[in-house]
Amino acid sequence: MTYILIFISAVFVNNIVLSQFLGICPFLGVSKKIDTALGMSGAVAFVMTIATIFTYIIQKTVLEPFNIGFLQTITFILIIAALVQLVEIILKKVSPALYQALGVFLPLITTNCTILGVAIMVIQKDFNLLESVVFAISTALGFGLALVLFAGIREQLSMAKLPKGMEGTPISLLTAGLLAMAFMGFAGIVK
Amino acid sequence: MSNNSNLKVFLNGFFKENPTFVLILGMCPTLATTSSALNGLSMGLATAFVLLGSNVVISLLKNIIPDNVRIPAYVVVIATFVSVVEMTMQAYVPALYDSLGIFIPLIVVNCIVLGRAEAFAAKNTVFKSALDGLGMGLGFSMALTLLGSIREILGTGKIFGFTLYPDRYGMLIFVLAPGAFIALGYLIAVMNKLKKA
Amino acid sequence: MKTFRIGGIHPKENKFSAGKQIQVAELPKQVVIPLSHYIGTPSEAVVKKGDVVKVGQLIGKANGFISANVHSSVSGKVNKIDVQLDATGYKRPAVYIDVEGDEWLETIDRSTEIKRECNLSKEEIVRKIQDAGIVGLGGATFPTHVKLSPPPGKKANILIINAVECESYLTCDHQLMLEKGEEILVGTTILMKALEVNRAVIGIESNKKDAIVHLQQLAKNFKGIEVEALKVRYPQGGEKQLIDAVVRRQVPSGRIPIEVGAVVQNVGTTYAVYEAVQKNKPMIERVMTITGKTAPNPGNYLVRLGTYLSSVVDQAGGVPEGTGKIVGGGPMMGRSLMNLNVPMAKGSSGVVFIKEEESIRKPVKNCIRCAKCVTVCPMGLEPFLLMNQSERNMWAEMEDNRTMDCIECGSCSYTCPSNRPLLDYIRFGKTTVGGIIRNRTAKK
Amino acid sequence: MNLIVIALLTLGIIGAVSAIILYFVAKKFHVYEDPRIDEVEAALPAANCGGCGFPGCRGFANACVKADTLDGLFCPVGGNDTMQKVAGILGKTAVTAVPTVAVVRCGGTCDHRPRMNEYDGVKHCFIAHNLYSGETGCSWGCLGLGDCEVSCEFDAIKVNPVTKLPEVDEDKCTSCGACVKACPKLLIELRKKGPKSRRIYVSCRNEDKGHIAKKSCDVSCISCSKCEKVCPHEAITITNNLAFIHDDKCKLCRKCVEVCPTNAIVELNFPPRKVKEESMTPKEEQLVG
Amino acid sequence: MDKLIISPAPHIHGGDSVSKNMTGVIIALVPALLVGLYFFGLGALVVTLTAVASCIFFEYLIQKFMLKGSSTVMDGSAALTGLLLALNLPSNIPVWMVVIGSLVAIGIGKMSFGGLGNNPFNPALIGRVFLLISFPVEMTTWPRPVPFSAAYLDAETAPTTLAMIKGHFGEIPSTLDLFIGNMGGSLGEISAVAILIGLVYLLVKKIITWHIPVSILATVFIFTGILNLVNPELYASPVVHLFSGGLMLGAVFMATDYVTSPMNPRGMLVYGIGIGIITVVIRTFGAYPEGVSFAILIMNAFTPLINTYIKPKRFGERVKI
Amino acid sequence: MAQLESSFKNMVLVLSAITLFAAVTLASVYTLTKEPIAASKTAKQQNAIKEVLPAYEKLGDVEKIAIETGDSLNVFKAYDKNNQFIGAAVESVSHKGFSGDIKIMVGFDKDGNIVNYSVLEQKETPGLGTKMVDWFKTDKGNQNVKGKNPATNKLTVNKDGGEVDAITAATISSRAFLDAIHNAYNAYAKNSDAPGVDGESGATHVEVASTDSVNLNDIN
Ligand SMILES: Cc1cc2nc3c(=O)[nH]c(=O)nc-3n(C[C@H](O)[C@H](O)[C@H](O)COP(=O)(O)O)c2cc1C
Ligand SMILES: Cc1cc2nc3c(=O)[nH]c(=O)nc-3n(C[C@H](O)[C@H](O)[C@H](O)COP(=O)(O)O)c2cc1C
Ligand SMILES: Cc1cc2nc3c(=O)[nH]c(=O)nc-3n(C[C@H](O)[C@H](O)[C@H](O)COP(=O)(O)O)c2cc1C
Ligand SMILES: Cc1cc2nc3c(=O)[nH]c(=O)nc-3n(C[C@H](O)[C@H](O)[C@H](O)CO)c2cc1C
Ligand code: SF4
Ligand code: SF4
Ligand code: SF4
Ligand code: SF4
Ligand code: FES
Repeated sequence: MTYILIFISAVFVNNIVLSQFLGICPFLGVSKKIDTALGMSGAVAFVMTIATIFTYIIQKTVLEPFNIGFLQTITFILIIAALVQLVEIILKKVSPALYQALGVFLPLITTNCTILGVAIMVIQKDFNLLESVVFAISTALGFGLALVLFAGIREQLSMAKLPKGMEGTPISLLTAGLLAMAFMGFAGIVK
Repeated sequence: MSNNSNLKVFLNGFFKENPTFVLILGMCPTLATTSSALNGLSMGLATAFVLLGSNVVISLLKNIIPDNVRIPAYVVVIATFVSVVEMTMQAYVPALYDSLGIFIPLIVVNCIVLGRAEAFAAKNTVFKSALDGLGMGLGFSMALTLLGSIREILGTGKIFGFTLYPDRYGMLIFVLAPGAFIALGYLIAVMNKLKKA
Repeated sequence: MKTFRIGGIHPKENKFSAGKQIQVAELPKQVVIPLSHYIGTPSEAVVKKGDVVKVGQLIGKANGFISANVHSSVSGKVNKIDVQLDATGYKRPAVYIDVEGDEWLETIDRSTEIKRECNLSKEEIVRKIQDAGIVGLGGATFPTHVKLSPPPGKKANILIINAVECESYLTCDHQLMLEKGEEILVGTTILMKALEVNRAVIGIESNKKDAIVHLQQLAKNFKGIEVEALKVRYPQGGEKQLIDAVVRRQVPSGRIPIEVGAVVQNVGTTYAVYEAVQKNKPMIERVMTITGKTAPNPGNYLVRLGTYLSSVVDQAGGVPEGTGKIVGGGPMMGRSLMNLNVPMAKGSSGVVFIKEEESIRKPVKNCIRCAKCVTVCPMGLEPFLLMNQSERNMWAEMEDNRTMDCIECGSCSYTCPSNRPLLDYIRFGKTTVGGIIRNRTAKK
Repeated sequence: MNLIVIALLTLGIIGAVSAIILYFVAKKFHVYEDPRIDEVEAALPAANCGGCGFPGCRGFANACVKADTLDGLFCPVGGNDTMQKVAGILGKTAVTAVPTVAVVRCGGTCDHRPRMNEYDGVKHCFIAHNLYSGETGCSWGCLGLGDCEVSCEFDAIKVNPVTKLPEVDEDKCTSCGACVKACPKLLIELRKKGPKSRRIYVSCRNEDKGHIAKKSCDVSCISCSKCEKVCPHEAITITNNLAFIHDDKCKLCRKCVEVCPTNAIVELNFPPRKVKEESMTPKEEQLVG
Repeated sequence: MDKLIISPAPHIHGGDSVSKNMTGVIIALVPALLVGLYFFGLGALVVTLTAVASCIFFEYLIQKFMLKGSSTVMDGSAALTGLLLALNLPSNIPVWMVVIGSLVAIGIGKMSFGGLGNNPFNPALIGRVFLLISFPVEMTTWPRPVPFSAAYLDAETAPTTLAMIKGHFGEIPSTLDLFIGNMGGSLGEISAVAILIGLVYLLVKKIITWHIPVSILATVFIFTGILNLVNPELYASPVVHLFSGGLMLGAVFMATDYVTSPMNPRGMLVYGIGIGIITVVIRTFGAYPEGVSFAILIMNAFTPLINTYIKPKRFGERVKI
Repeated sequence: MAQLESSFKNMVLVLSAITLFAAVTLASVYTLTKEPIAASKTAKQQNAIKEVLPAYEKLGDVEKIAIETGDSLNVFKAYDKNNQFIGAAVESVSHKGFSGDIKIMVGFDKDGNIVNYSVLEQKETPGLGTKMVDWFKTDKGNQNVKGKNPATNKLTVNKDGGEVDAITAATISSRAFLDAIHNAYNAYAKNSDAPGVDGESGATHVEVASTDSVNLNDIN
């Protein structure tokens, strides 16, 4: 049950983009087409899950026992950066097809605050490892959901003639705002 | 270098390359921490501090850092400054620290910081980098304060806590997530218009 | 009552010339007989300037598989072989003949007596049809003998006679059925024989009650021919729709009717087949409707090929005042004519005068995404999307969205509350995508 | 102090471990990509117009790097300068191309070509062209609905609302050829820009016989062959009732312009001539002035 | 006419127009509006007039000064948005809030995206949800229905049926009252029968097809039916769910908005089922007693995806060769 | 000075140097801020205790009292100079908030009347649920809970038949707040020093824990 609640909460109620305000840059940047949005979501899900596992283990085995919680930020970001690079290098060689699909997004992910954000959040929320993994995957799904919905809307908007000045970022933000407003309807389903 | 060009470097961050309105970077803290003018300002200043510090240190070190380890080195420097800010705030302004929450550690991944390190500090003198960091940081703070003020006024009828009109006329949504997006969207639209005019 | 299962509209029928006796148009002074057809390669002229020809004499020989013979519709002297501007303003090869008298080839049986018996073999029938230069009169002018020779491995099991005439205004097929009912049924039997099928269905929309009753009466004497009354719905005359309506089979995307075992022929074509096989008469004349809300004298006329439309129109009372547009064919699918100085061709089924105020398109507005175009599209396409993609040159996407399936029926443009020129853009896309596909297959 | 040591160790170990792993993984999984592609791409104008025949500038860069010589590879937008740069990067020699510019071969303004019908469909040359020959009697001439204008990425070709004919802005035209492909009437041609931008061409594509052509448009080529005869350089040929001036042979002597009875031959950017001034057509005046 | 007109086929047009559709919907809304006026009197009148007038006014203003295109004020869509917004508000809401709601609906919800036909979300619902989130108090106190009442701001308030279900208090009105509309609620949502009359009109006039309303209502009925079977104490009966709150109004008039709903029957069914499920989830598990508005907005967001991935039934699809 | 070459030695050296610098900085800042951070954390608690109790001389041991919800609450008992029990502050929690837990500090006098409360932690909607910070101390309508006794007053929202006005419409937060008050009272009623108070189910499991890290009496 807890896992289901974590899932619902992360995907709908406390959607990482629409209510937690994390990962806005890729949300605005990589959402012009549904296909790219799917690719980005996949890449994020992949990296987020792995990164959460690694950082969780480091936190529990190193930072906490040695009482050096103040190194959290710096160690986490190092691990994430190294991990992203690792994934990129390996993917390029092992599965060029997947690299073609995800490759362009990987460098973007290092500076995507969702990864670090989730890594820190699972510690703050006192999750155990399994809960953390479920949380990471659900969060990535929530990110993907928001991104793909948004990309659909933007693809449709690309057929429309927008007012001057609204094109680009403003209309994206506005749409995101209305999407966030719609998602507020889920409030209270999971506390 | 003339003073004029130093001034230009400083002002760049305010207008021509404002990180929020023009470069559209660091959107997450921009949206998340601007539920009031004060929060926006504090977040802006915290980021500005990190920017200033990392710009200075990186431009100091730029010649001794080999190219291949550039990014990791920068990240370590930035993360250090972020942690310093984090602990300091926790110690001396705990209330503020609570309300900015997770976004303080996330300054690390704010694209502006690394972006300026790469694009400016790695190529310029310490003094100029300091100016750039300060300009960018203050530009960012300005944007955040502006957005925070708008949201606070529309949402609660207050600005920096001073009541402008009774808060039952305030539109709560502006304090919440959707309002953040909507307000920033229109703010950027207006900025675009002003820039063209 | 049966009808097709996807989409469709019901425009106002406006059949002003319904029930008007077919009048024989006057012989013109000169005819210009086009050598080209809507589909396929132009025929090759086999006469030259100065030659004297009789009615029914071969003047153009089929050139290639999808092409048809052309015969002189008058007797007289060949004036020249030259180009002629057709209804679109482009030049097509044509034979100009100055009319002298009305002398027919002796082989043609001109009696009105109905000849029911036909003892020819399948091959002989098809040969006769081919020699007579018969093409489909339903609009596409596709050579009929080609349709009667299914590709190897394919076999028809039903013949459907297209007597739907779903276009508003037009009545030529209707009137033909009333006046030549029995001949049409004989023609049907001949076609059945040619196709070796034992079932034929004549599909008629229920707004032609008299024709349905008349043919049903006559059909009792013919084996295997049924008359099916269909709900009035445009574009029921489209052959894919008609097959769906009559036998509930849907021709898949990119295929032709024979692949579901059906062959569709227009009633006019059937009558022409009768005349060709039983009376040795090649295709030299056809019935056409002259009509319009303001037309002084709406009616159906039997016209020789190559007659200038202006001369037929003059016999029907001339171009009415306040005409903004003249349409050759029905108002949904026909072409607007640049002027009336064009010769009548095998596919000309009518001339419709449109009033000035109805001929100007209303201003185009934003698409309100009402999906009415999707609802009415008989092919299950998304016209609004195809138009958007065509406007933005998104050819690959258009192909994925099956733009090539569009039968250009115009239901979408007709329906759109925002007056969007959907079909204009879809046609543009079809042409371009068609070119891309052709290039691709050519490369392979 | 103790704290510092632990901190140092932690960071150090994490750093070292990730560095070592990365180092070896990078070694093992190395994939080579020619860095010159990026360099060449950076040197290109990034118009992504496809004028070079490749999908986008990167496609062209890729082709340049892969090709043995730069023969046949040319970026019309960047022109010779860009190609020199590319050649420099790759250590190859670039072929210089003669600069060309788009010309519209139709002179049938509203005055010269009476309209006979009114078109009420989508304002789109291709759509109109598929439907019928045009509003005027000339089925070869410009439809004036501006497909060329839309196709031009550089804002270089515009339909003049008065004459309803497109006009090319020579300074903006990069000779990318997009408009050539766009025009369903095949009216646009990329011609040698010529010395001082001087050009002479037959501004007509009507292949009808002379009398028919003349009927539909005053300034049509009626294939009288006067120009062909007068040309001392054999630069003019007549095929299908239409004269054509070959820009590789034309020496810009302007003799043909003088003899053309319908003023179908247009000269551009020449100093005004005194003798024939009065008989100039409005279009010429506009172009010369 | 001296020159014949040339244009591509077809040469005739069915005569349907944007304004015909919009006025059609407005006419279909008249019964619901009349019931609202009957039960809520003056308040309903003030709110409706304000909303309609300010929507038209804002559309005109924005069109004229910011968009500069041909005016679309007269096509009736702005008036319809205003009317629907009003029907979704409590009749005792202050006028200035109605004006803000209209500004949001037209300004943010519609014109910022380029006007009629381009908005991804239903403008009237954007206006309503904006108000709901901004002014939860005013938006969730409804006046008690009193025939021919003249009270406006100081009307006696009554809880809605859904609030009763959620809070487990009060006596749920009889099915007849629910059907006729004798209960608390927004001014246009109370009477199921009036809305159903509107639905019949829309269907007869072919302004909408049955797919969306029927799929929504059926889904809600089935879903709440199952819940009710599982635990009748905790979950109200499906009939009550069907007739209470904004479900009817939403399913018939708001979910069917052309611009923001899928464009083929299969897509419409998916969309309708989605709305039904989300509505019930929010109603039974969420913080809000009513979920139709949110459900429609959320499915509006799914509409482009539905349109991309769910295609109409193509001709020839079922035959395989 | 030219940039250092990317040799393996340089890379390792520079990175190590930077890491050293980072570690030193962080560790020193940590040492410097450690105390203020801890102090600010307890200061919050101490201030809250002080705010919600009448003037007292010293605090007794902290009792951790388990209540029916499964939480165990901290009860801070206060004494006057005569070592007389004058009341207790309870750190209470409710899990029924609109978004997340609500933590409050409630002070009771020796008779079980609410002296005051202070909201320690809440994530309710700004402008709505957050109003609870002051709402239930404000003299307006029936919203003030100060001076009321949960044993004698019906401290639920009036929508649920109680006597407290909810933060208008936002009943979720109000209910949660009152829930926290009840929890606090239950814990208070079970505290060892609560004379004359009939705890609802009688004192059950009482566990006395001594405060180890900070001396609570310091606040005076
Ligand atoms: C939209 C559309 C409508 C048509 N309507 C008719 C019609 O009413 N009557 C008819 O005979 N053919 C009509 N046709 C032509 C038929 O599709 C088909 O070509 C014809 O029935 C074949 O017979 P034919 O070869 O004898 O002409 C229509 C075609 C289309 C695409
Ligand atoms: C390219 C092409 C090839 C065709 N090939 C055949 C064929 O092999 N056999 C046949 O019976 N009909 C063939 N048809 C005829 C069509 O099925 C159809 O009858 C004709 O296009 C007229 O129909 P319409 O008026 O509905 O367009 C062909 C049509 C086209 C356009
Ligand atoms: C954006 C938003 C935030 C809300 N936050 C709170 C909150 O913090 N506390 C609360 O009690 N209710 C909150 N609500 C709930 C409503 O104000 C309202 O109380 C609820 O819809 C039902 O009211 P009821 O409790 O009277 O049934 C919120 C509603 C919205 C729209
Ligand atoms: C059947 C139908 C339903 C409509 N429903 C709404 C609606 O719920 N809200 C609204 O603002 N406009 C509605 N409109 C009007 C119009 O479509 C709407 O304003 C557009 O979304 C604006 O672009 C509706 C129109 C029709 C034809
Ligand atoms: S013209 Fe084509 S797209 Fe339009 S309704 Fe007919 S078949 Fe469908
Ligand atoms: S009918 Fe017209 S308005 Fe409706 S969806 Fe199709 S194109 Fe759009
Ligand atoms: S005028 Fe034609 S050739 Fe010249 S730049 Fe424009 S599109 Fe290219
Ligand atoms: S030159 Fe060609 S493309 Fe340009 S307007 Fe004329 S016809 Fe159209
Ligand atoms: S700041 Fe969060 S993704 Fe860029």
